[in-house]
Amino acid sequence: MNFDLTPDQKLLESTVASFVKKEATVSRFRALRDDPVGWSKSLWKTMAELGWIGLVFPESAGGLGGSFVDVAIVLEQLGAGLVPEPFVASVLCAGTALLRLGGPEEHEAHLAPLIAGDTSLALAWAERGGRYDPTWVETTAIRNGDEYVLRGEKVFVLNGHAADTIVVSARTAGNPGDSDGISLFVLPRDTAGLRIKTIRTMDGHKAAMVSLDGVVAPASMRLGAEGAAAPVLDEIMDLGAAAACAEGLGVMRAALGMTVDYLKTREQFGLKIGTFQALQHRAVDMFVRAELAKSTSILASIKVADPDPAERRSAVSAAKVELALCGRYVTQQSIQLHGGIGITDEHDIGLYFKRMHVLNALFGDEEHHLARFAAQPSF
Amino acid sequence: MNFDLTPDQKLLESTVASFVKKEATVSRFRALRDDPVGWSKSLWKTMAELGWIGLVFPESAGGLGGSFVDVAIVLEQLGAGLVPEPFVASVLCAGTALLRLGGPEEHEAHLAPLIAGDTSLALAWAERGGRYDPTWVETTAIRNGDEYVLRGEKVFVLNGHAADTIVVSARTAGNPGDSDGISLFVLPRDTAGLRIKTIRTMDGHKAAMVSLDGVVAPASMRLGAEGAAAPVLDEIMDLGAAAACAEGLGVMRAALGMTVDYLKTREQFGLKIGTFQALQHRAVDMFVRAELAKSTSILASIKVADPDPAERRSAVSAAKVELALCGRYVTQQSIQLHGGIGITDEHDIGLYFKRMHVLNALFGDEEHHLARFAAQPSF
Amino acid sequence: MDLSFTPEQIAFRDEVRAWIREAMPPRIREKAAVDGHFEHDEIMAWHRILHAKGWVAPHWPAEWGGAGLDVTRRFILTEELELAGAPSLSPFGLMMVGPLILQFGTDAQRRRFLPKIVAGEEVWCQGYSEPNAGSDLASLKLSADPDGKGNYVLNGQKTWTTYAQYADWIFVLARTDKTAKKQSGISFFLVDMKTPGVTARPTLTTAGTPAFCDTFFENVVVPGENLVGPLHGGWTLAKALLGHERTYIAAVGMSTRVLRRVKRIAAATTERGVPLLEVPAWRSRIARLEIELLALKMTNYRALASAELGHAPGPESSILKIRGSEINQQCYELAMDLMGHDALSWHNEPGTIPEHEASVPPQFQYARAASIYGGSNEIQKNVIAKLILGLPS
Amino acid sequence: MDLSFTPEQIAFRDEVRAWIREAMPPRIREKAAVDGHFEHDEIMAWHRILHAKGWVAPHWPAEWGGAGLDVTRRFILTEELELAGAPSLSPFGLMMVGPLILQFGTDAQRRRFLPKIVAGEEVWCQGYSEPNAGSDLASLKLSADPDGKGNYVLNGQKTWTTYAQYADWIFVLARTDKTAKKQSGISFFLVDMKTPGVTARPTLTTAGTPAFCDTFFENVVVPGENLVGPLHGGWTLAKALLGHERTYIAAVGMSTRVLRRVKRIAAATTERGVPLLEVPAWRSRIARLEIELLALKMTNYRALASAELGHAPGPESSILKIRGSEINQQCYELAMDLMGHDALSWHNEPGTIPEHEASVPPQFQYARAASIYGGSNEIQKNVIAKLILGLPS
Repeated sequence: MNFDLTPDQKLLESTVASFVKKEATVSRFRALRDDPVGWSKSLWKTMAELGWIGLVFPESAGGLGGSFVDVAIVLEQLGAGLVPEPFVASVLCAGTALLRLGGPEEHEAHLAPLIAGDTSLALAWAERGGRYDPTWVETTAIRNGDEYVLRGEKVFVLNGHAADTIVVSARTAGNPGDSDGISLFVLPRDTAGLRIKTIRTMDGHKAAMVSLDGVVAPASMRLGAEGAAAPVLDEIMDLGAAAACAEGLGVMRAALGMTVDYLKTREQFGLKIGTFQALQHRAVDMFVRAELAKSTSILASIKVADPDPAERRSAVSAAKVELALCGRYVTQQSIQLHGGIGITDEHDIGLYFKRMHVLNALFGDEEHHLARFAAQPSF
Repeated sequence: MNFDLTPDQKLLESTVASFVKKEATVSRFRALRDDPVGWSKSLWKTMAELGWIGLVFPESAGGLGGSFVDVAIVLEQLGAGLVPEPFVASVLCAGTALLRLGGPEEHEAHLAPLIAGDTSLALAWAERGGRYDPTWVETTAIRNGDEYVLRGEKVFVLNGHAADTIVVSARTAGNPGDSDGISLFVLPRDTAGLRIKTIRTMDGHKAAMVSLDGVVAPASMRLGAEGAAAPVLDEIMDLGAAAACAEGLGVMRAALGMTVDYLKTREQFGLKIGTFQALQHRAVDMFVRAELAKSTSILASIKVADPDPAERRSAVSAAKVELALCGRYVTQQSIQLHGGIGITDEHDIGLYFKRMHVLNALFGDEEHHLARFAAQPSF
Repeated sequence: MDLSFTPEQIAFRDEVRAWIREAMPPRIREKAAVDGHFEHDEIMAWHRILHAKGWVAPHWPAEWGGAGLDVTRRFILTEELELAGAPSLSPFGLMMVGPLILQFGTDAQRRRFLPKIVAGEEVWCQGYSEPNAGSDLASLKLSADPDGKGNYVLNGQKTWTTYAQYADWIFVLARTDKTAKKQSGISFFLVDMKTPGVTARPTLTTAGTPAFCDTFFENVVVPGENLVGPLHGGWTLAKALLGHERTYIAAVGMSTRVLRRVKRIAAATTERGVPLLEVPAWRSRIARLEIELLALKMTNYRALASAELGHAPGPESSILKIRGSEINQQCYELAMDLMGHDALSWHNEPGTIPEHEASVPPQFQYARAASIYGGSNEIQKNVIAKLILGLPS
Repeated sequence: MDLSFTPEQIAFRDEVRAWIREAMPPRIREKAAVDGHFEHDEIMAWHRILHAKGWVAPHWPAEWGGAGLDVTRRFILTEELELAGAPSLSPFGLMMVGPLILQFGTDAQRRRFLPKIVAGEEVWCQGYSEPNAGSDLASLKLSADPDGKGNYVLNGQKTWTTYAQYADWIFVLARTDKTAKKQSGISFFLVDMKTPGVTARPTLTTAGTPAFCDTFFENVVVPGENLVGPLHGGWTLAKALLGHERTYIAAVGMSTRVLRRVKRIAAATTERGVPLLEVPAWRSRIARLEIELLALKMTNYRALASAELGHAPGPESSILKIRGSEINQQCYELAMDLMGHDALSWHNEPGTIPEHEASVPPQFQYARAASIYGGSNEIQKNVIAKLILGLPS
């Protein structure tokens, strides 16, 4: 048992941390909130050059063959800096779909330019009626000779507004909620009938609502065997949830740090407010919560790669529940302890509160993962 | 809208309060913990003479025709003094059953001596498999001419160990869980085949496990029409729950008062510990909780007499949930703020903690009433 | 004890309901139905409608434009307005400076200011907090120095001056004696926002709207007649507000409305085809919050009934602010959680998410302010610890 | 990062399990299966069995009877013992005074005391707290005055001296210099409980059992050789304990065992014929607690792994006491709630309620002590605020 990072991982951590501090600051993010894309293509390229985008892909696909633990290290730092570049959407969501279900040709076509930082991707899996269940696919893909015709609506597609290519789930058989019968299709953003509407999200990011209005996709755009994508989507949900936990750690750490600093400097009644015991204990409760979430996040980042899906689900769901419990508490109390300025847009602490709420919702909220945890055989 | 007590009610309140302070003290209760009965027959007689036992019964049955609000006033004071006399078991449980389902003959035979303080009663409704559901009756009463033969087991019968007469629920038709088919039988404690085993309960009271081992009961011992007792049992559950809320208020008030006093006198680090802000805020949270529980308890004590069962259930269930939330918090924190002495049997605060836990469990716990609240048409 | 309204009170409630249905303009009604965000002009339009009915200042004496209603009717009116989702009127004139002018002002001040507050002709804002005087309000530094001509000259800055960008007047606490102990050297002034040297700079909130301003005072000349109450006696006025009956701060009607939306959202949102309202975990969570709100509502009734009988605000009223803000936050949080992905939507065009959900995300954000403004919950607890529990300091 | 045990560690775990199965006497095994309450003689019997195996003091150096195990194996051993429900050994000799004698004692003291602790031949108790020195331990008043013959004479009272009624020896903090600042005038003594003037009076706990005593000292003569560490330097010893690796205080194994019982109770308890384990509300509550326990367990592993690498206890270890006690309390509370009426049963004869439930009510009561003893959770938070977060005082 060993929780220490390897020397390489420590180097990675400090590299990302100093990069975020210098080149991906919160004030940069603030400016990007008004940008139609909301993130920077040149910074994305730099991240690629530093090797972070290719980190988790196997060498056979042009990556560095790193582990999810390595990714979690990157994500924690990105979370602390509120970095909006589409890492999760491109690498963990669409990237994993392409990696697992695509062949060398798809890897070459889509992963290579991604790893080079020349493109970004998105995965459109969520539908209005399905909440956090990726098998609730009402979108249909009806086969017609060598082509499919896709019709349906996808909601809250992370990076859908900017992605060069969108991987879309559609039902080639069965009914919403069935595991069997879901296929993934790789659609360039300019595909006819693919309508992408950019929306704003609470955390200052952008995303897209995507309609498929009779999109014609040649069978070659289907990833893997027909109707067999559900297990990969299930894995992607766990990767996304584990990523949210890692990023959430960074958010909590930053929010706690800012709050403790504020307690040390803000004066009222002639005293630093950090001398007031009720506020001290609140800060301690925040600290305790952040440490607990760190523990389960570590567990998730190791177990998300477990070959046994039940082990993977159990650990990730536990971590996502703990993230919700802890992240919510830490960021709410951050606002409260900042007082009035915590409610202003000009102070950063509110941005962390918002980002944490989004991370709680993405890839399944507390109730979703609580039920899922209790449904695993180990419970 | 008016929450003030009437002058009569104020008088009642101060009478009970000063009685408890003088004659029904916590140290008297301490001594009774080792007594096989656990309460005092002479004090019971005095309570009767003061009119409290007959308070809620109609004048036609020899009572004073008071309201449940009057009863709640008495119970709050009894709760504050941890008075163990069997008021709820005799008056609200068995008493209500006899009042509602019995005729003038039963009233004369059983309620008159009760109101005089010469007897005490019990109602055996709970069964092991039924949790808090009074319709879960596995005990059978099989009719045989003019008699019934009763067989079954009743658990945790409040005052069952001391009651002169026990009212027992048994099934004359149907299956456990059915509302129809439940009848009540009035059994003197020396009835052949009625086995009463005294047990200790956590709060220092006694109760009984009761077996009916082929008890022969003449049909005249059945209360009311055959199989029709369920609505009265449902009402009794609400009376019991509302009583627990009222008594719980007294428990909370006393525990809060003792704790605040302790904070004002105990010194550590050269200061009264009540100067420490974290403990001050804890005490405030306790105070807030106690006030909230008081509000819903008032609601329950008024609505428990509502002719519409759904209104009654909704208000009582809300109050019982709030009691659980608040009573638990208040008494747990009472122990915590007392520190080490809170864990000793010689300090009273632990007795309040225990009594509160018992009140939370009696007549349905938090989960039971939460589900019941959400099942009412008004939800 | 009696929980029921009298027949007369019930008749009054029905009258209020009927009137609201009729009097509310379509545009406001549409927004009210989905708890939309009201713009300042909409709020003032509603103010004038209420004023025409005589209900804009129900707690004021009739001679100054009050409705001549007793405490319970006032409460019924307030609750019905909240339940109907009517715009919340700006409290600074009606609830704050107005009552203070009534209690401490001169007749001339009353005649000058009160009618215009009631009529909605002059809008007020509050100048209490400063960047370094938040919870510790008495450490405020805005200075008011006599100019020898009967005026005072104000210099300094106020913060969290909500809606100052729309206000005609501001009431401020200012330091008139720098040598006295901090509570003792403060005075209460009324300042015309058009006076040269007053600048209000709106601040964006986390909800994405400019709810409050930083307001700067640079050599602002205020005539002596605009001093309310005694010179150096402003702290008494600041404290007096706390002694008023303030059952409205529990925001029971508002939270009731949000909880109604919570149920609507829970009924309309499905997971694998099942409405969340039927899923036990969500159902319990809603039930628990409804019970907590009921406890608050009953506590509010207790405070109200106590005020009705002429008692001073009792211990129950001190907890209304704490629980009111907590429950309001929990209601919005529950609504957000039920909404799932929809909760992520932020100021998008109509139709992006269902209309009954659209206002939830910004309101969820702004709800965090409820436990901070008007004396943070921590300050409230300090007060209860000291004044009610008598704990030593 | 690596969460898995090595094959050698797994083999060790299997060895421990097999040994426990074999070595545990039937009477203890029966109680362990239902988490029964162990009497002092049963605890000591188990102490001797562990001693015979060489596992009684796993964290001691081998030359003094330790097991020569590394941190992880020690943890595995502790966890397996807890999971098996084995009696908890008295910590006062093995965990507290033993390590202090090792670190601060003379060779003579080590030789005199350590072997008898390991062998279970001498039972120890702790004399720290006094009636007026609880959270504020340094204000203790038990006096130790030199008699001029090389002895010290002790007068005063200690409280919460757990199991003093069975103890042969007590270690005490006593005041040797009344003029010094309060932490500076304290010394650490070992006192034979048979010394004239020592009286232990057992106190009943709320669990209904006499877990601790008030211990009185009346002119108790203690030879100078029983002073450990420097005169007036006792506070250093008191603090030293906190610096030791204390992953056991999270009581993860114990709470895991209780949660296992929770599930057993939930499966065996029905409502309208349905086991509570299948009822969503209960199932979620159990799941949530299991996740919270998992978070604690992982945090404990982090502390352990850190100790294994020779790091000083990190920030993660400081939260073990707080969360460990809270989760333990929640586990018992959940068990009680699931039990329904059965939870009311109090020290009744066997068979009154199911055997797997019988010990829950008193343990639920005693669990309240976990957030109080060993430095209350409030004191722990003061420490974290100051030492880890660096908040000003």
